[in-house]
This record gives sequence, C-alpha cells and structure tokens, in this order.
Amino acid sequence: MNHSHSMTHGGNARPHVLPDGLFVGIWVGLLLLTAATVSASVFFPGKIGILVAVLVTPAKAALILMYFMHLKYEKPAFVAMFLVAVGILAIFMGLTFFDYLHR
Amino acid sequence: MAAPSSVAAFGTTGSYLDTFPGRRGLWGWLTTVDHKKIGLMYAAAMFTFFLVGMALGFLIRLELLQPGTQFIGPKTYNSVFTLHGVIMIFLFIVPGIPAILGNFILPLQLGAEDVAFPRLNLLSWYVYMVGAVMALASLFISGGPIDTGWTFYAPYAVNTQTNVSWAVLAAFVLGFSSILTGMNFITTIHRLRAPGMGFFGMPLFCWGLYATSWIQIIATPVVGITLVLLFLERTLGIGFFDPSRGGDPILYQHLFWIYSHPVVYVMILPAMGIISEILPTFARRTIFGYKAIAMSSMAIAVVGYLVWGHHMFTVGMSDTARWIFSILTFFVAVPTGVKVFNWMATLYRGSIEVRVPLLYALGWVFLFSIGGLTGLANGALATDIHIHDTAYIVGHFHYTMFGGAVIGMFAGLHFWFPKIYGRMYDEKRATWAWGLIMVGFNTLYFPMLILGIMGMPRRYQDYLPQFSFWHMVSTIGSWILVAGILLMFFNLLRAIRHGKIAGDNPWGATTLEWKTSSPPPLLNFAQAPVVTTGPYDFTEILAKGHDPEAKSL
Amino acid sequence: MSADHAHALEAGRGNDLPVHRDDEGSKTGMWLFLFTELLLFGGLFLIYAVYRSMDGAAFHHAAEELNRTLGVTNTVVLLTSSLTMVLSVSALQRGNRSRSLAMLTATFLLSCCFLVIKYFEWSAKYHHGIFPGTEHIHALPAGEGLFFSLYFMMTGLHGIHVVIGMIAMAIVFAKVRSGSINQDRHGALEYVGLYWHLVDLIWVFLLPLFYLTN
Amino acid sequence: MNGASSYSGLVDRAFIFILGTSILLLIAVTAVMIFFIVRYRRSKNPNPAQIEGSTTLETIWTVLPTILVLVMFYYGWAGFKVMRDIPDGAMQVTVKAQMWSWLFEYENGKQSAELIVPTGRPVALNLTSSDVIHSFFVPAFRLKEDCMPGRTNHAWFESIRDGEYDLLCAEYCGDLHSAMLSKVVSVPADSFDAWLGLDAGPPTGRQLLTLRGCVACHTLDGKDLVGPSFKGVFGKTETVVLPDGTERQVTIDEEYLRRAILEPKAEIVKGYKDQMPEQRDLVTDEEVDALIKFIKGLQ
Ligand code: HEA
Ligand code: HEA
Ligand code: HEC
Ligand code: CUA
Ligand SMILES: [Cu+2]
Repeated sequence: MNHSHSMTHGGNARPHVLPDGLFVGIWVGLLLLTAATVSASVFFPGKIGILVAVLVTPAKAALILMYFMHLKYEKPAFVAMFLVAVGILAIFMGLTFFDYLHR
Repeated sequence: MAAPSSVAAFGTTGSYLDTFPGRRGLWGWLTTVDHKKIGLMYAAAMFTFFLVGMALGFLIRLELLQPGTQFIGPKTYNSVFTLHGVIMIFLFIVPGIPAILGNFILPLQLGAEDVAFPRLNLLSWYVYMVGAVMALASLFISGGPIDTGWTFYAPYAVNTQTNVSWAVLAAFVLGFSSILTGMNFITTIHRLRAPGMGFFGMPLFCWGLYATSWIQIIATPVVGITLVLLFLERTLGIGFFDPSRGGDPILYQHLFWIYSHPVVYVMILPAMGIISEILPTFARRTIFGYKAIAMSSMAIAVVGYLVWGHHMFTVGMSDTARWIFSILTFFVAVPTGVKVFNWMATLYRGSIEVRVPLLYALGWVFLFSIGGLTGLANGALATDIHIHDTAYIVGHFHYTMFGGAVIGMFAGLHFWFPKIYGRMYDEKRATWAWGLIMVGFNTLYFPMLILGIMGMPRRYQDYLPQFSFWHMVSTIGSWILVAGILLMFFNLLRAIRHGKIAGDNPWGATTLEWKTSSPPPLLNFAQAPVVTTGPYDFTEILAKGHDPEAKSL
Repeated sequence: MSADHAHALEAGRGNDLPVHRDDEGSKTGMWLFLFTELLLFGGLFLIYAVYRSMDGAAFHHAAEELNRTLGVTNTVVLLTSSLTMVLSVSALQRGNRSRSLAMLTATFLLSCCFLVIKYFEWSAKYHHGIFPGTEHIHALPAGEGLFFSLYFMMTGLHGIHVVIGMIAMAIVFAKVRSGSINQDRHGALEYVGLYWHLVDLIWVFLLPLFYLTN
Repeated sequence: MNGASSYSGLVDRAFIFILGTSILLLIAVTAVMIFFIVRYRRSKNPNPAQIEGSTTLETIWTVLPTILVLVMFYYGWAGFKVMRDIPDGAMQVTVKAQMWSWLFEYENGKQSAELIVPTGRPVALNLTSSDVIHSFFVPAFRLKEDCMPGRTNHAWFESIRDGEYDLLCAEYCGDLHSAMLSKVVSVPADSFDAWLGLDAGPPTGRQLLTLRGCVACHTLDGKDLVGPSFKGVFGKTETVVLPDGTERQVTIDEEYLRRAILEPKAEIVKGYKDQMPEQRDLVTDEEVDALIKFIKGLQ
C-alpha cells in the first residue's frame, strides 16, 4: 500500500482527544476576557480601554488557536507555518506604516 | 504493491496518454484527475492565450513603428496594451510554469503517484477557465475592453466607463485558481516525497515550486480583496480609494503591489528551478552549492515581501518609506546573485554537452541577468525617479518576465518534452529557433532601455520625434522574434506526432522523473522509487558511460 | 498502488485516480487554506489601520452609532458556538455519534442566531440611510463614511464566511448521520471545525475594532 | 541627453555607477559562461569533477555583492536627498494637472500653460490633480513626481541652462495620455521677472481655452478629438442625451454653451462619452463669458 510516501501511516494515527472540561474552561476564560475588554471600554473609554483591548484580544485569539484549533498539540511545523503567515501580515502592516506615519 | 487485476496493472505500465478504460476522448480529458493530463490541459489553454497576448504585443510594436497614428487610435491602443498585460500576467506567466510544468513534473520528481489533492487540481483548472472566460467576456459586455493598464490604478480604474468590473472579478477568480494550486503543491511536497527523500534531497525545481506556492497562498488573497474593493468602489462607491470621500489612491497602490511585487517571484522562481535542473544535467556533474540555491529561493520569496514600495517612488510616499523600500530592494539582488554564481561554478570542470535545453538555459542566464541588473537602477532612488514609468521599465520587465520566466519555460519545455510525449523534436530546427529568438529578443527590447533613459514614457500611443530611431529598431526586432517563436512552436507541435522515439532518459539526467518510462504510465512508476542518493548524483550515469547519441550540436 | 485503487478502476470510474487517505496531508491543506483566509481579511485590517491612523476621531465618533449590546451579544453567541463545535468534534473522536450530532446542531442554531442579530443590526443601519452608496453616507464627514464602509465590508465578508460555514456544517451533519464521517474518518468534521474557529477568531478582532471604539 | 538641473549631475553619477557596474558584471558572467562551455566541452573534458560546493567561495559571492549593492543604494540615495530638500525661499509654482493638460500658477496669480522659469533660481512645485493621477516628468531635469487628486505632492528644481525642455505626463491617465505634453521654458532671470510682472489683463477667451485645457479635447479647426470641435458649433442643432437616457434636440445658443461648460454631465452630445470634467468650480463667471464669446466667434 501507498508505496509513494512513508509518513502516511503516522499521518492517520488516532488523534489524542482533549477532555471536554478543558474546552468548557477555555470558553469560560474567553467570556471573562470579553467581559474585561468590554467593561474597560465602557468604564475607561479612551487610552486604557484601547490598551486593554490591544492586550486581551490577542490573548483570546491565542486561546482559540491553541485549544479549540488544537494548534498546541500539532507538530511544530504547523505552528511555524502559522507564525510565518501572521508574521508576513505584520510585515505588510509595518512597512505600510513607514509611509503613513512619516508623511 | 501487488496489482491484483489487469486493469490496475494498466496504471503502472503503458502511457498515460493512451486511451484508458472508462471515460474516453474529450470527456476523458475534461474529467481526468491525473496531474499529467491536467498539466497538458493547462498547456493547451495557456499557450492559446499566450499567442493572443503575443499577437497584441506585436500590434503594439506595429503602432509604435513611427510617431503619429499608424492604424490604432489612442483609445484602441490603450485597450490593446492593457489586454496584452492582463493576458500575459494573469492568464499566462503567473500561473504558467507551476500549472503546466509544475503539475506534470513535481509528482514525478518526488516519486509520487499524483499530487496530494488530485480532484482539487482539476477544480483549479476549471476555476482558471472560468476566470479566463470572464476576462474574455469583459471585452464584449457593455462598456468595451478595459483601458486601465494591468495595474488597475484608482481613481482612473474607478472612473473609466470601460468594463473594469468584470476584468477585476476575473482576476479575483484567477487568483483563486492559483491559491488552490499553491496549497496542493505545498501539501504534496510535505507529504508525498519518496521514501529516502528529505527536504534537502528534493530536486531544485521542487524547491522553486515550494517557494512559489508560499507566495501564492500568502500574497494572492491580498490582491483578491483589493480587486473586490475596487469593484465595490465602482458599483457602490465605498470610498476607500476615492479622494473626494477621504480615501487614498496611494493605499490602493500599496495593496496592489503587496501582491504584485511578490508575484514577479512567482514567475521567476520556478524558472530558476528549471535552470538548476538543466545545468547539472548537461555538465554531467553535481550542482555547485545545492543548499545555497535551495535556500536562496526561500530567501528571495521572503525578501520579496518587503520591497513592494519600489513601484511607488514617485507617488508621494513618505521619504522614509522611499529609502527603506529602496535599501530592501537591493537585498533581493543578493540571493539571486548567489544563484547565478553557483550556476557558473556548476559549469566549472563539468563535461559539457551543448544540446537545445542547455542553449535555452544559457540564453536564459544572459537575458535574465540583463533583466535583473536593470532592476538595480530601478531600485536606486535617484535613478528610478528618472526612469519610472518609462520604456526602461518596459525593457526591464520584458527582460525579466519574457527573458526570464518565459524563456525559462521554453527551456523546461525542451528539456522535458521527450518525457512528456516520449518523442524528440528536431534539434537542428530547435537551434535555429533559439538563435532567432535570442537575436530578435535583444533587438526588440534593448532599444527600450535606451529610449527610457532618453525620457520616453510608457503607455504612449504617440511620441516625440527624437525617439523615432530606436522605436523603429525595436519594431524590427519584434519581426525577427515572431519568426523564432513561430518556428519553435511549429517544431514542438510537429514532434508530438512525428518526432523520433526519445527513450526514457535521453539526456542522461538523474532525477526521478527520468527513472520511469517516457511517456510515464498513469500512476507514474511501475516500481515504487526509493531514494538513496542526492538528486544530482551522476555516478551511475557516468559508470554506464551513458551517451545515447553521443553527439553534441 | 493499492487494492482499492484497482477496485475503483474496475468499477468503471474511468481514469479517476484514488485519493489517498492522508489525514495529516488534508490537515496541512486545510491550514494553508486558513492562512489565505487570514490574509484575505488582512487586506481589510490594513485598510482599517491606515484610515484609523489618519482620522481616529472620526472613527470614535462614528462607532457611537453602532449598537454595542448587539455586538457583544454576538460575540458571546459565536464563542459559544465555537465551544459546541469543538465538543462535537471530540464527541465523534470518542465515538459518541449522537452527542456529536447534537453539538453540531447547537452550533448551527447558534450561527443562525448570530445571523439574525446581524440582520437586525444591518437593517437598522440601512433604515437610517447608513449603507454604502446612499446619500446619507456621502454627506457624512469623510472619515466617518470610511468607517461605515469598513464596517459593512468587514462584517459583510465575515457574514459570508458564517453562511459558508453553515453550509459546510449542514453537509457534514448529513455525513456524520449517514456514518460516512465516523470515529475513524472524522477529518471532514474536524476541518469544518477549524474553519468555524477561524470565523470566530476573526470576529474576536472585529469586536474591539468596531463596537468598542468609542 | 544632457542634464539641465542643478542636481542632474548627481543622478547621472548614480546612473553611471549602477549601469557601469551592471555592464561589467554582465560581461563577466557571460564571458565566464562561454569560457567554461568551450573549455569543458565533453570532447575535451570527458570526466567531470564532482564539486559539491565551497563555503568560502559562496561566502565571498554573498558578501561582495552585498557591499556592492549598498554602494549602489548610497549613490541613489545621495542624489535623491538633494531632490527632496526644497531650498528655502524657492519660487512657488502650483502645478494643476487635469485630463489632458497642464496649468501652472505663480505666486502672484499669473497662469500659464507652459512652465516659464528663471534660469539659476530654485523653483518649488506643488503638484495637484483635479481628476486622476498624472505625473510631472521633465527628462532633462531628471525630475518626476506624481500629481495626485486630493493631495499635494512636492518637488523642486533649478534650471542651470536657458532653453526649452520637454514636459511629459508619465502616469497613464486615459485616452490622450500621450498628448499631455507641455514645455519648461528656462529664461534669464531678468526676462522672467519682466514676464511675470507683465500684466496683460484678464486672459482672453482664446487664452482660456489653452489655460483650462479645453484644447486637449476640442479643436478649433473642425477635427474631432475626444469632444466635438468648437468650429461652427454655435447656432447648430444637435441631439443631446440626458442622464436618464432620453434624447433631445437642442439649438446651440449662449445658454446651452454655459450649461455645457459648467455642467457637462447634464446633457451629453450624442455620439460622445461622458468624459468632460465639470468646470463649475474651475472657471469664474467672467471667464465663462469670455469663453462663450470666443466660441461664438468661431464660425
Ligand atoms: C519576472 C519578473 C520580474 C523579476 C524577476 C524582477 C526582478 C527585479 N526587479 Fe522588477 N519588475 C517586474 C518584473 C520583475 N522584476 C515588472 C513586471 C515590473 C513593472 C510593473 C509595472 O509597473 O507594470 C517591474 C518593475 C520594477 C521596479 C519598479 C520600477 C518603476 O516602476 O519605477 C523595480 C524597482 O526597484 C524593480 C526592481 C527589480 C529588482 C531589484 C529585481 C531583482 O530581483 C533582480 C535580481 C537579479 C539580478 C541582480 C541579476 C542577476 C545577478 C547577478 C548577475 C549577480 C550580481 C549582481 C549583484 C548582486 C549586484 N522592478
Ligand atoms: C510574459 C509577459 C509578456 C510577454 C511575453 C510580452 C511580449 C511582448 N510584449 Fe509586452 N508587456 C507585458 C508582458 C509581456 N509582453 C506587460 C505586463 C506589459 C505592461 C502592460 C501595461 O502597461 O499595463 C507589456 C507592455 C508592452 C509594451 C509597452 C506598451 C506601452 O507601454 O505603451 C510593448 C511595446 O512594445 C510590448 C511589446 C511586446 C512584444 C513585441 C512582445 C513579443 O513577445 C511579441 C512577439 C510576438 C509574437 C512572437 C507574435 C506571434 C504570433 C503572431 C503574430 C500571430 C498569432 C496568431 C494568432 C493569435 C492566431 N509589451
Ligand atoms: C477631458 C476632455 C475634455 C475637456 C478637458 C473639455 N471638454 Fe468640453 N467636451 C468633452 C466631451 C467628451 C464633450 C461631448 C460630451 C458632452 O457633451 O459632455 C464635450 C462637450 C463640450 C461642449 C458642447 C459641445 C457641443 O457640440 O454641444 C462645449 C461647449 C465644451 N465641451 C466646452 C469645453 C470648454 C470650454 C472646456 C474647457 C474649459 C472643455 N470643454 C474641456 C470633453 C472635454
Ligand atoms: Cu496625464 Cu498621463
Ligand atoms: Cu517589484
């Protein structure tokens, strides 16, 4: 079978399944973080609200990625590829702002 | 790997081209998921568009033979160069090498039966065709053929009454096709390498495709959304690129070039891969600095994301951004230089047999060097201010795109033709065609470099008298080039049916695709290949004294 | 070369090649696809960043028009749907088909809920004449017009993704029920899940950019 | 082609260095290639050497080109920096580009369709456009900068020699892009001052046709360009198309001409496209009167 590639068998191994409690915990965490951002923006509109949003939003994204999307348990190659994609998006933004911030 | 039935055995012997039990004829082609047939289907579609694009380029040259209007008025001229650019870029050279040669060769070189997602591969072809049909439809649907240049700059592309909307949607669809191909190739490379073949055991063409695919999947969506926004700007007036609503036309250019600069490396990286296959084969020695060549492809892909602003030095970007983009631009030249020097070192103390693919490869090195080196003057600030949007740029990009990507594809076609069809073209005629192409090419495009430095702007239907002489030379060059290209196509087409039988490995090459029969069987290999040596290990070939025809041109 | 390949050929499927079963490969493909999605939105995020940096005040002002309660509610809805989605996947991985189907149904209903709320939000805006191309929006100060254009483009593109996700859910639902997606072959469900989480992930960013900006 | 601005020498220096180096590299690469092909051809060298690579060599040809390109960058940047540093006290000229003509406005309000400048004095340009992107390009000055709608770009030059220099539009801008030409006329400083101070009264109708760019699209001799010729239009009866698509016959009188100039989109002459820019905010009432008077007289 499948003479042309060696990794196939490893590739179809049973995944390791995380306990449901963990997912519920993550979900609660996400809701709490949402509540934090929302209340920061309601009670401290302006700088602090934005700062909280800037700090918390990536944290939420990281939780979704690592647990819901299982990235924490994938091969490092997946994480690396993901970082490449995000890194390049960051480069697009960063270099564009060399124009807009220095006009 | 027992093949229990005779039908299955068919999959590993015989030729993929033969009629196959099941679907036949045209239907068999249109529903095939065989990567080789899909490659040929792309070839049929793309070379048709290529001929149309070339005919348009030929018309441009005729119009520019002398100052004044020859036979195409300004409006028509604008549509002609726009279509020429759109066809050449979106329909031909961006998807070209990956879709045609990549599809055909990549799985063979990896020792795989097919790409990772064969059905998706067929789907990409259909998506491509839909995009192409939409692009062609934009010619006839209300508004008339687009006249914006292939860059679709706002606000002109927003205001013009020609049919830009269809054209940008077509480009969006075409982008999708190239994303799908990119995903397919990356997965194929990660998952389907033959046992024993590590990443650094892959042939260099695969590395070229790998780097290319990454650019395709990361950069294409950006232009996709940009073009959709341009469409919505025209239909709804969302204001992103409209100065009267606070939008910024320069932002359109940023978004456009964020994709369109990296995409020039989509065109060139696979071509560089082809050259890296051909040189060692005909020098009969291992490539010099395999790792450096492989990694420079990745380096070019990465640095290629950082330089898009060099298309915008005169638009009124901040001065800081201008010098940053300028210095970054120069860094792309370095990995390219490493490649060129390593290739030269590969010829050193080789045992060189000059055959047609090698001629194309050498011609490629010459033409692409001119193209790349002219890019340096574009990258420097003071000089680009002068030559931006002049014929010099037109010269630069024909040298890189045509001299680089297209000639690279021609090199690949001549190299793999005996593998694809199992037959050999007439090498004498091919050499003549090569000679005509080289002479015609330089007569056509070198004058453009001179014109640009003299101050001849591009996209001009008419010009001042001081530019006449070089325009005339350039037009004459296009006639020579036509002769060469037509001769080349004639020669190859004829050989499909009438060529001599080529044999499995006519060049004495070492990569896996040469270890199966020519043309390959449906599932590529009768025996699952296992890799024990590097990709360019000539020990076996040399031991055999392998010299099928022992002739040199 | 495999026995089921030969089988396929004999069954007269013509020159259709068998698709190898390679879960890791399919997952690689899926992630690559997610990157392109990310970059598709990336272009819009870039535009957002540029115009906000040019006229932040207008963005703050315009954002007051948006209904924060609805935005936050929708966030909760989507986050919850992500939870049910992941529970559906792990239920199937443990072989509990009916629980998997139930969770999938919950996800589907939550996404309907999201769309309904979105519908009310958009139509309220529409009735106030705030919609790309209307007189009203053209009369607004430039920066605010851009804000609303961005709002409609980004939530609109996101909404399209929600709809695509729901279609995908419907398809895998049928397949899980018929058993062609099962404990051993759960890839398709997992990929729909990944897609759905991405949709959620993007919304996580849209929330502060639009609803929490004032 | 000789440079004629104070900084053209710096630009040419960058050109010479970059193109010169490039030509040398090209010759070197080609020569080495041909030499190897001849020297190591199979008949002469049947036994190839299998050389895997050489870290030393590869390092050399990574580092040397890096240095080389940094020098290239430096030359380009040095020339560019001068172009961007607008000298204090430079004479200000506003450049207004439109499809497909140029208008230059001096500090004292004087307008001209050609850019008349004093030799030896710095001229600062404020570039704008009223429709799409155009680009101000004077090859002899090595100067190019885009004219963007909705913003003002800046550039400057100092002509070092009297003479007439071509001025071209370098950014594609539609049908008559290649006809969007003008001239920079560099004259001695005292004759420039005389010209600038010369108050010839308000421009005549004929002059306005050039200043406002009408002649880019309309001729005075009966030939059709992008728009209908002005010759003999007055008193003619023709068909116009209204925005809702209905057609109407009009006889061209003064009122119609006024509408046609100020709000061209309201009535499109049949057989033409809706391409004429609205002049409502661009011309004054007196100017419209002068234009109408002149067009009336063209029989
Ligand atoms: C296949 C396509 C392709 C390729 C490979 C390239 C390669 C390069 N291009 Fe080009 N380019 C285009 C296609 C391509 N380009 C197109 C289509 C446009 C115009 C788009 C439009 O406006 O319509 C354009 C325009 C363009 C511009 C904008 C010009 C303008 O509009 O003002 C610039 C500016 O920097 C540029 C630079 C470069 C550089 C530095 C490289 C480098 O990658 C080149 C590197 C190669 C070499 C340097 C040569 C080989 C090396 C040696 C021989 C070794 C020694 C050399 C040294 C290291 C010094 N290109
Ligand atoms: C891969 C890309 C590619 C290729 C191969 C070519 C090939 C050619 N191009 Fe291309 N060109 C572009 C990409 C390409 N071009 C792009 C992107 C632009 C920019 C567009 C823009 O500004 O927006 C451009 C612009 C451009 C211009 C500048 C227009 C302007 O700015 O005013 C010119 C001018 O000479 C030109 C000429 C040619 C010529 C003569 C060929 C020669 O190859 C053609 C040789 C011709 C033949 C070999 C013809 C063979 C066939 C026949 C004659 C008959 C065929 C018959 C049938 C169809 C049945 N091109
Ligand atoms: C960009 C090209 C362009 C420019 C610049 C332009 N026009 Fe026009 N003009 C047109 C076109 C196209 C038409 C025909 C369609 C229409 O009626 O709008 C037209 C129509 C007219 C007409 C009506 C002619 C008729 O036969 O009814 C008049 C009068 C006119 N223009 C005057 C002017 C004046 C005065 C100027 C300069 C201040 C000017 N135009 C500048 C393109 C232009
Ligand atoms: Cu104005 Cu080109
Ligand atoms: Cu570029």
